[in-house]
Amino acid sequence: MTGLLIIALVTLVPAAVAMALRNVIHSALLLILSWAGIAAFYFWAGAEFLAFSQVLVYVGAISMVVLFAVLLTRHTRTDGGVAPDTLGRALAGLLIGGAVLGVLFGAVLSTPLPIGSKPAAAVTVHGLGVELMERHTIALLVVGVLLTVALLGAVVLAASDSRSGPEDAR
Amino acid sequence: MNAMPGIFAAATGADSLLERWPILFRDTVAGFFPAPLQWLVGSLISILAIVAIFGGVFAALTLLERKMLGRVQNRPGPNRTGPFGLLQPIADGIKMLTKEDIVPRSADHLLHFLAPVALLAFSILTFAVIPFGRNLVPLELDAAVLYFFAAGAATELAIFMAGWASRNKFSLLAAMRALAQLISYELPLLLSFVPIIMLAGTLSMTGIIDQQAGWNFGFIPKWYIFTPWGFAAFAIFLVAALAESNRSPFDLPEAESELIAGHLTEYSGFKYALFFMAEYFGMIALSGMAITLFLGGWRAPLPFLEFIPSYLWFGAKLLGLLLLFIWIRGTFPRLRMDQLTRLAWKFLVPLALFNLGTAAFWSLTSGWSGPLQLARWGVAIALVVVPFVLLGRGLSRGVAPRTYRFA
Amino acid sequence: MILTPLHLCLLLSSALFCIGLIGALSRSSSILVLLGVELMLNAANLNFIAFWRYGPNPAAGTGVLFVLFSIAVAAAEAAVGLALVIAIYRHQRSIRLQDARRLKG
Amino acid sequence: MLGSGLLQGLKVTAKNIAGSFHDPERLVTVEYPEQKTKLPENYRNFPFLVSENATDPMGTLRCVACQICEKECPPQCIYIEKSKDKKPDAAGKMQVYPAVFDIDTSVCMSCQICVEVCPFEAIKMDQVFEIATTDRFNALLLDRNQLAKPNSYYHQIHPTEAAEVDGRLLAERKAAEEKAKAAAAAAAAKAAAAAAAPKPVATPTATAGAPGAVAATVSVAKPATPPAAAPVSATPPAAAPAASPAQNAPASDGKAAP
Repeated sequence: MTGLLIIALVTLVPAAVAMALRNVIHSALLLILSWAGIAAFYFWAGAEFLAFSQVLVYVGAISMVVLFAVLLTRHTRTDGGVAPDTLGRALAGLLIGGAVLGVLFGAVLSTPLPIGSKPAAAVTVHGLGVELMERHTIALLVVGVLLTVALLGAVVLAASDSRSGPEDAR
Repeated sequence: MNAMPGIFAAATGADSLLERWPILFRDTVAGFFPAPLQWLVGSLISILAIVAIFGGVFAALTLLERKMLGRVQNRPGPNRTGPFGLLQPIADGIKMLTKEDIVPRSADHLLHFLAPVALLAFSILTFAVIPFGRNLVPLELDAAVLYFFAAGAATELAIFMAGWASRNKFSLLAAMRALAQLISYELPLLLSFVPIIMLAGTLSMTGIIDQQAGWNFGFIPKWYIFTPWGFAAFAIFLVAALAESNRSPFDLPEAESELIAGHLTEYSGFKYALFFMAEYFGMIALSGMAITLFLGGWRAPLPFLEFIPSYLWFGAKLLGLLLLFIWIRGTFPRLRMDQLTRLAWKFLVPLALFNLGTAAFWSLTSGWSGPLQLARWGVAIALVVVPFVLLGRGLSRGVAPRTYRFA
Repeated sequence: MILTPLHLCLLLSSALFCIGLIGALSRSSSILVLLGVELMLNAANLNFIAFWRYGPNPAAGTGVLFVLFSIAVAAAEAAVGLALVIAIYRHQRSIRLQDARRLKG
Repeated sequence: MLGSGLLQGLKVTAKNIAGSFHDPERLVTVEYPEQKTKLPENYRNFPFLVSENATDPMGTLRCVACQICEKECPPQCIYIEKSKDKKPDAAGKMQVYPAVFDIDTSVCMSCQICVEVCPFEAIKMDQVFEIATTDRFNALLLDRNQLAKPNSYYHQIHPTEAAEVDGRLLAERKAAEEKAKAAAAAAAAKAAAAAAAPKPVATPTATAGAPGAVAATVSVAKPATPPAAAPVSATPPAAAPAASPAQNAPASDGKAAP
C-alpha cells in the first residue's frame, strides 16, 4: 500500500507541476518522471513486460519526440507572453477538470468494487506472446499497420515542401 | 518481487569451486545477517561487485584506449606515469577530482547537476541483467532484454538534459544531434536482435545463452554469430551500438572539431569525469549485450576449454569487443549528420527487416538435413548478402568516384 | 465503505486523468495540450491494469494486452500529433492554439 | 562493394597497431626530454650575440653598440648602453662595445629584423625553445652575459649561414687589408714625394672610431702603424689580440645574473 502511495506521489505531483509550468522543456522532463512513475505502477502490479515497454516507449521514444518538437518550434517571441484570454481558459479548464474529478471520485468511492479472490499471478512474457499470436493476431496486425501509417503520415506532415537540401547531400 | 529467485540463483553442485566461488562468497556473507535482510545484503554485494569491477575496467579501459589509439597512429601512447604509464588513470582521476567545478551563470542549475548523475545511474542500471558468468546474473528477469534497452534509452535523455541545461549553443546543438541519433539508431538496434528472440523464443538473457549451448560437428559453438542471419544481425547491432554509445565514428553529439565538446562543453571537473565514465559504462554494457546475444555469453569457444571459469570467458570476449571498438574509433572518420540518419533509415533498418525474414526462413527450415542443410545455408547466405549488396549500392550511389570541388 | 487497493488505483488514475484534462483545456501551447492528452491516455491504461490486477480473472492477461496496444496507439498519436505541431509551426511561426485560427476554414 | 573501403582502413590501422610493437622505425615520436630531434637548420628564434672567442665572450663580442638594432626593433625589446672606453675588436681596431645589452625575451617576437639590420654580423638568431621559467620578470630579461655565444656555436646551429658570414667577414677584412696596404703604399709614395719636396700638410688624424676601410682612405701624415696590420683570420683565437681585463671590469653591470 505504501508502494502505491509513493507511486501516486511520483506520478501525480510531477504531472500537476508540469501542467502548470511555463517552461515547456521543464514540463516535458517532469512528465518523463510521471511516465516513469506509471511504469513503476505497472511493475508494482506485476506487469513487468508492460513496465519496460512503458519506459522504452515513453521515456525512450515519445519524450524524445516531444523534446525535439519543442526545440524545433522554439518561440522567437517571449515564452511568457500572457494572452488576454489565458486566465479565462485556465479558469474554465480548472472548473471543468475539478468537476470531472469530483464526479469520478464520487463514482469510484461510492461503488463497492469486488476484489478478486487471489491477486493476479504475474503474466509471463511467454504467455503474453502466446496470447498475442493466437487470440489477438488481428489486433496485432492492425496495430502494426497503424504504426506504419502513423510513421509515414508523420514524415509526410513534418517534411518541408521545398526540396532544397544541401547540394552535395551525399 | 520477481527478482528474488535471480538474486539467489543457487550454485549447482556440478560446477567447479572456481566457478562457484562468487556465489558462495555472497551467500556466506549474506548468511551472517538475519533472514529478512539477506536479500538486501546479497543485492548490495552484487551491486558493490559490479561497481567496483567495472569501475576498475573503466579505469583500465581509458588507458587501453589511449595506448591503442597511440599505436594506431604509430605512437607509444601514455608511458610517463608509472611503469608503462599504468598509473595514468589514477593521475587522470586526481586531476578530474581537483579541478574546479564550473557552472555557467545562466545555466539551469538543477538540470545541469542532474544530467551527469542521471546518465551514470542509467548506464549502471543496464548492468543489472547481463549474465557475467554461469550463475552471475545480478537480476534474473523474464523480460531482461527489454529492460536493458529501456534503461539504455534513458541515457540519451540525460545527454539532452546536459545539452539544454548548459545554455550554450554548442551544447544545444549537441543535444539535438543526440536526440536525432537516438531516434535513428534505436530502431536498427532493436530490430537487429529481434531474430535472436525469435529463434531463442525468450526475452531472458540466461534463456538466450542456454539456446547457444552445444557444438556443431563437435567443435563449432552454436553461437548465433555463426549463422548467416546471426552474423548480419551482429554487424547491424555493432554499428547501432557504436551510435548508441556515441562512439566514433558516430560521436556527433560531442564532435570536437565542430561543437567544441558538444554537451560536455560547459562541464568540468568531476561532472565531466562522470560523463566520461557513463560513456564507457554504456560501451561495456552494450558489449556485454552483444556477447550475450551473439557470442554465446559466458560459454567457452571450444569444448576442451570449458574448465576455464565462465566469467573469464566473458571477460575475454568483453576485452575483444572493446578492442574492436577502439580499433574502429582509431580508424574511421566521423559521419556527417545527414549521412548518419541516411545510414540508419535507408540501410540499417531495411537490412534488419530483411534479416528478420532470413531468420524466419532459418527457423522454418530447422528440420532440413543432409544436402538440404547445404541448401539452407546457401539460401540464408544469399538472403543476407543480396540485400546488403543492393542496399549498399543504393547507399553509395553517386559517391564512388568522388569529386572534390573545393579541394 | 472500505477502501480497497483497487479503489486507490482508480483514484490515482482519475486524478491523473483530471490533471491531463485540465492541462489539455487550459494550456495554449499545442505541445502541452498533446502532453495532457497523453496523460489522459496513461490514466486509462492505469485503469486497465488495476482491473486486470484485482479483477476476477487475472490469468487471461487481457488488461495487459489492452495496455500494450494502447501504448502502441499512444506512440503513433504522439508521432502524428507532434508532426502536426511542427507543420502548424511552419505555417504560423507559433504553436499557440489561439493563433491557429485558419483551421476553422 | 559497400564496406570494402572500411575493411581496407581497418587493415591499415591493424598494421600500425601490430607494426609499432616490433618495428621501432614506425614510431614517429621521440621521447622528448630524453631524446631530441635535430632541429632544421633554418629554425630560428630569439637573437643572441656572437662572440669570437668561447673562452672570453665579453672581450670578443662583435657588437660595437651602434644601437641600430635597438632603434629598429619593432617591439623595442633591446636595450643598449654604449661603453665609455674602447677596446680592440677582432680585427684589432679600437671599438666601442656594449656596456649593457639586454633583450627582453618576453617581448621579443623573433622577427629577425635586428639580425638583418646589423652591419657587423654581431647578432644572430638562436635555436632555443626550452625557455620556460618560473620567474617571468628577471629570468626572461637576458643580459649580455647570457646572450653572448661563441662563433663556434653559431657554426653548430646554422652551419651554412655561419660559413657564409665568416667568408664575407674574411673577404671584407682582406679587402680592407689590401686597401690599407695600397693606402700605405700610396702614403709611402707621397711621403717619398713630400720628402723630395718638403711641403708639410696638416691632416686630421682622428680615425680610430671609423671602420678601417674609411680610415685607410684618409691620407695619413705619419703612417707608423696601419690599422689593418693585425693578421686577419676566421679562427677567433688567432685573430683576437688579448683584450685587457681592465676593459672587462666595467662590463659586469648590476643587472648581470649571478
